[in-house]
Amino acid sequence: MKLEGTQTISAPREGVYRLLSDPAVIARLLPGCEKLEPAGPDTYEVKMKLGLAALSGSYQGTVKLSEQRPPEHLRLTVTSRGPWGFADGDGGFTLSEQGGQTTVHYAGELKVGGMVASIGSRLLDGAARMVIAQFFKNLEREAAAE
Amino acid sequence: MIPASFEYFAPRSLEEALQLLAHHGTEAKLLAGGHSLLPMMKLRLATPRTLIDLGRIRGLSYIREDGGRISIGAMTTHAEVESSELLRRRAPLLPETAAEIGDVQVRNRGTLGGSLAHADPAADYPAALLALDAECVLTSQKGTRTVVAKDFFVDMLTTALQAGEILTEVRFAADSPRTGSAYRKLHHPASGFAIVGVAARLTLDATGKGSAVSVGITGVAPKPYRATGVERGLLGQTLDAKRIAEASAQATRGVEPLSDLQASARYRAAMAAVFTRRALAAALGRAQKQG
Amino acid sequence: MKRKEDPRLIQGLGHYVDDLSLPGQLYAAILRSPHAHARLRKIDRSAAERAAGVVAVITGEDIRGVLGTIPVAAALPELKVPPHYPLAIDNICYVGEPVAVVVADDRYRARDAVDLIEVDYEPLPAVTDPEKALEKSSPRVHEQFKDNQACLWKIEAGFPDRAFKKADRIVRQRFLNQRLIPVAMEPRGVLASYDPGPELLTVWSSTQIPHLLRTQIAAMLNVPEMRVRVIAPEVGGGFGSKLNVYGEEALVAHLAMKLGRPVKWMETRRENFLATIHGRDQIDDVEVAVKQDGRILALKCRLTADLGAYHQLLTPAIPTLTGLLMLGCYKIPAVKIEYVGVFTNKMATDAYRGAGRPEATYLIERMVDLVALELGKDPAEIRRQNFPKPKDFPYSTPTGVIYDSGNYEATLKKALELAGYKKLREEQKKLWKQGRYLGIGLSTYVEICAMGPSSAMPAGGWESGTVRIEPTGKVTVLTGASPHGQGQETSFAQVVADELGISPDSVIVIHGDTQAVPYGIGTFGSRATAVGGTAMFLAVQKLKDKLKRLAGHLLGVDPKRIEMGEGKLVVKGKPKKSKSFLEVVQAAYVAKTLPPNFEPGLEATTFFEPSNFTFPFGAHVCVVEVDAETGDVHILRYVAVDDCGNVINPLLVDGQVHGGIVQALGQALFEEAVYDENGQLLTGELMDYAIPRAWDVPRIETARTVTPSPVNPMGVKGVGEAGTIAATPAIVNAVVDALRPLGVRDIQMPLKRERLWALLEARGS
Amino acid sequence: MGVRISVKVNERSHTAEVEPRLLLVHYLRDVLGLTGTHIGCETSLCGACTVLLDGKAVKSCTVLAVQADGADITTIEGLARDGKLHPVQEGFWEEHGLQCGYCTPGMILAGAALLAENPGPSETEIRRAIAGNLCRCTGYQHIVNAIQSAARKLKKSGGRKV
Repeated sequence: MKLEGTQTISAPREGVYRLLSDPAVIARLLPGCEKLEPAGPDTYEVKMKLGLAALSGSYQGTVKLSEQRPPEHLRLTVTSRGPWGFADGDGGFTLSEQGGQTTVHYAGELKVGGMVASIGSRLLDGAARMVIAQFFKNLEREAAAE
Repeated sequence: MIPASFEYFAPRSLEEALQLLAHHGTEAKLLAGGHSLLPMMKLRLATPRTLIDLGRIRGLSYIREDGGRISIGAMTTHAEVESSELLRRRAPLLPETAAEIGDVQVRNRGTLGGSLAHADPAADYPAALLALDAECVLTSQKGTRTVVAKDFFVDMLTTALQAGEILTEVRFAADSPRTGSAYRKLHHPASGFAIVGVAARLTLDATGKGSAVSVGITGVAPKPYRATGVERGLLGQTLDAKRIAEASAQATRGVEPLSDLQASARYRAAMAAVFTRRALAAALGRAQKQG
Repeated sequence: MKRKEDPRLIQGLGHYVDDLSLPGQLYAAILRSPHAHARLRKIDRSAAERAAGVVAVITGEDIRGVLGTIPVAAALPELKVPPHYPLAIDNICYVGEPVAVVVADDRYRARDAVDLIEVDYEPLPAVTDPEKALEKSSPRVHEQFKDNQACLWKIEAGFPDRAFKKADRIVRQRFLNQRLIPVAMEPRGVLASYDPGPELLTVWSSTQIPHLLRTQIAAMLNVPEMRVRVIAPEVGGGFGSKLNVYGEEALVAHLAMKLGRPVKWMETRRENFLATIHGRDQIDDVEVAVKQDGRILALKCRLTADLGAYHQLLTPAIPTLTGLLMLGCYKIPAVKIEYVGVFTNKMATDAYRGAGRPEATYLIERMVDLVALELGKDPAEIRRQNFPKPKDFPYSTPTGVIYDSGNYEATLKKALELAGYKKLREEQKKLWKQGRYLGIGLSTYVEICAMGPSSAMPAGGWESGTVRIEPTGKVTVLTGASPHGQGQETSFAQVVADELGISPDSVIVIHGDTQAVPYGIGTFGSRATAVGGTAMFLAVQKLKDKLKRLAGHLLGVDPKRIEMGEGKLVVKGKPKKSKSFLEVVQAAYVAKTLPPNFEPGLEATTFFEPSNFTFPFGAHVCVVEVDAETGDVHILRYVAVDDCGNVINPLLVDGQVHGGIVQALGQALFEEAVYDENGQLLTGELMDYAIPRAWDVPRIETARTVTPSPVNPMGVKGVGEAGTIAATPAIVNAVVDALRPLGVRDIQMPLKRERLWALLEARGS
Repeated sequence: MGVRISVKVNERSHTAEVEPRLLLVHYLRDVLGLTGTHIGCETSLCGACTVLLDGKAVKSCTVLAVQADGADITTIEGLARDGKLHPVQEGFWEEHGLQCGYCTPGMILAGAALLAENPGPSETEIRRAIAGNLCRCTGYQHIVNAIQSAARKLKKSGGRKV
């Protein structure tokens, strides 16, 4: 499933970039992330609890940062697996600034497997949107708090 | 096919249920009819640690009218809504919608409150609740608060229910004279959920103009919504087929339709317009019949 | 006659596999891969082994060298056969492939422990598009093979290239026959028990082929076949999906032997979607050469079949049936078919109701309509013009089969009359003018039934039948056909009772137990009555001869003068001179006054080998209206005129036809197994995969013509698949016909609303 | 941790200690041995597990046994009374309303529940009423005929309570 979109954050680009590349912040951006620990260069192990009302589950996985070209581009690769299958996201973030605001363009792909893929397809579009919206909402909040 | 283990409570009173809910926090799920929750649990997409069964609490299942306001207890089944003489007379939109949910067996067990609290983006009831301008009564140990339907549905599978709250009742005004309503739905061929579901209610004034028009749409977006663009195009206007068709074109204004295997966003948008028109046309016919 | 099966089934007294329980029984649950293609790096089962109630956890390592591979019984040139283990050993090749089995003391705890197994997969690139899989750059499903081509099979006859040069027109079309999921209402299930005293392994399985299963799992388990008993109890539908040998059957049997306790496994619906065979999945690139007058001179087809990751029992053979039947009920003198089977990272395809023949009928019936469209002729006319005439039968086709008997024009005529074809066409013109989309679709089909002569069947094409008249005059019939819903307990009893002149209530039909019934082949390919029924019919004849001989002896007349009927054996022309049926039967057992050299007792077995397949045929007419706004298809009429030879029980035949048509309707309108490009099955439950419900289905109008088959003495042909074979193109032809004013010439199945809506919208409806 | 439940099934009372997650269908099949109720899916879509719970058709795979505490349940085994088949059972037999028989118990109970509420249903009403029960064999036509035939019989005999 392709994911692409643009979000505007009311903060300068350097700041947004710093947030997006800081593992401690990423842990707060990823919805449901409970734990994030280093596990190699630019790679982190994560524990997540993803909850959509009744549907909830614990995931473990990795977060990897790559293609880091401050302050304009970086790539985030998230893998996760749990009892209902796996969900792997991989996407590039491109940041541009205008009038003190940062536009974040993201483009990537989400691969899900197992139970989530075969029963969740009806809800997948909406769920992905929700997670992304949450991610950027958290980012906005972090930026505001800086 | 087998749910994971959980701790089970069957409180006998609402107070007891609220207490349990407060105590167990987010690890607990409420069990009403179980027709949203149990399938998810059997697939282990949901694995709540604690289940609080509301089925033993007396007094959560009722349909009554008081001074033009109708109130329905959260544990009222779809079948009870569907067959309620009171509702058929005073707010026929809701029974018409209930009749479109799932199948007979599902309607015999599924409840109004359970369905609303689950907030499936393709559930039928939310469209009707929006069109009825209903209020949801949320009860917690701190007391009750009411949330209008528009604010109750927050996002996909997400409602305004806060930790410790139980949806206990739904209220709305009974139809005033010269009111017509209809629910029209495009069924998902497998699950029966709404690919598009449109609930319309309109009231005509003495001159045949729309004095109140409301349209609730489900299935199209991550959460159900009021088609305000459509409503604005009809309010205060002399209603006829042509005007309804024009207004219905606004059915998805301001929303980004969902896309899945059965229906792309483009098709959903087009069907939202078609079914809005059909629902409104049927509602108009019914309102005129009363005139 | 009412069915003998029904009293138990309508009272909940039938026993399907999951209804059986044995003392000390354990339950198995299976962990399956969420990846379509991966290497198995490590499996940590320790937590599962420690879990409450768990008795054993096994993985591929435990069966390496212990259990044999899942068999494929199809001989094709250049067939590549990858080893297919009941549990994945090193590699995973499709989502749903079994990775580990947990055995516990109850099904809840077995299921719990599955979640505790940790598997480390190394995901590999997957390929799901068969055409991409044939490209050089494609990931290989099986590393040991140089490419993903599983097999190649060709037919060429009657100089097709020359015919194409002589053609006035060439009509081409690509058809996608989408992948389907059989969805028998009862999922698969296995219960196995080993008795170490007599060294007897008993396996209850929801199968269509108990005897073949016994032979195959004995081989997989490396135990002598006579130490294995397979029982097919009540089977809740098969549609080909249980015409197979599955890894779970061997695994559960193996576990029962290993653990010394009975083990049961029941498939969940999700597993049924992921890991029970799928059907169809062909791409057919077809071209036909036609003359201006409508005669079809030749057909060429390149058939690309997506076989999935492994072969199941008949996987690569199914498309060859498409090849054999591709010319349909038309006299097309030249043909060229090239079939390429392809491996992809999906579940295997295999025989699903019709097994290759629906695909053939679909493409030829769609093509004939396209020819009519191209030439501006009525599709009924093109059909008539190309039918072989009654005098042409038996008719040998260029694909090498001999149609036994037929009168195709008669069924078409009857169907058109019943439907009121002429009037419908007039109505259609009127509605088109009003912007409404009425369509009329025809399908004139022939199919290959009564599988079949052994020369054409991988494991023999005969069937066994035993008839035993008990000393009390009651009759036990044993049949190797193993029906599962088709009602042979009734129709066979009817035949035997008719032959013996007794009441059907006095006849019981036993099937599905390898210990009771002589070796048999099973129920599939509409063969139970024509082959299994014939075996039984011939066995009855042997007993009739014996009874007449004995009666003649008792009455002191030449046995040729004895007639049977109404519970008596009577001397011809002397109605008073008779012996009751029971008297003669008892005489055979008491054995005191037997003719010389007369073997006591009354039991006979026949193994019947048919000389040919049978070829039922018919004409279906479907009338639809397409909702111009939504693309919804409303079926207004459905008329089916079928000719399945002689009919034993009309109600049962109607039931088969109705069910078949509705399954075809499922394919035409709703059903589609969708895999994403990573090999995930997106339609993995009944929530997403629509099979027809009562309200999706029209009332079906049936009628028949009767052209007996010369292949067997009862003149029967078979009807189990006719509806499914015939109806898909009838419905699609109707919908395409409805949208003809928009210039539509083909629509890909399933005819989803959105697909039709897009056509309507694009052409400015 | 068990929960004590008491239910009446086919006129007989039962008491048992059950795990809260035990599904009603497993209680009926595995604990009481009433295997006439079948399981065909896990998403409440197929209806094979339909039973009557306090007279209403429900899918027993989507009800916890603990939810049925105190309830009166009828399964297919309890539909015939005093050795006499229920008219819907008779209808299925006479009209060839079944083939493999797997969906049949659920289908019959759905039909019986319909006729208890609506003794003279139209064909459309019948098809709507059994839309929650999937059958892969019959194409539904003979099932519809069976329910119609039962309705005619019931009308003649002046009705019968399920």
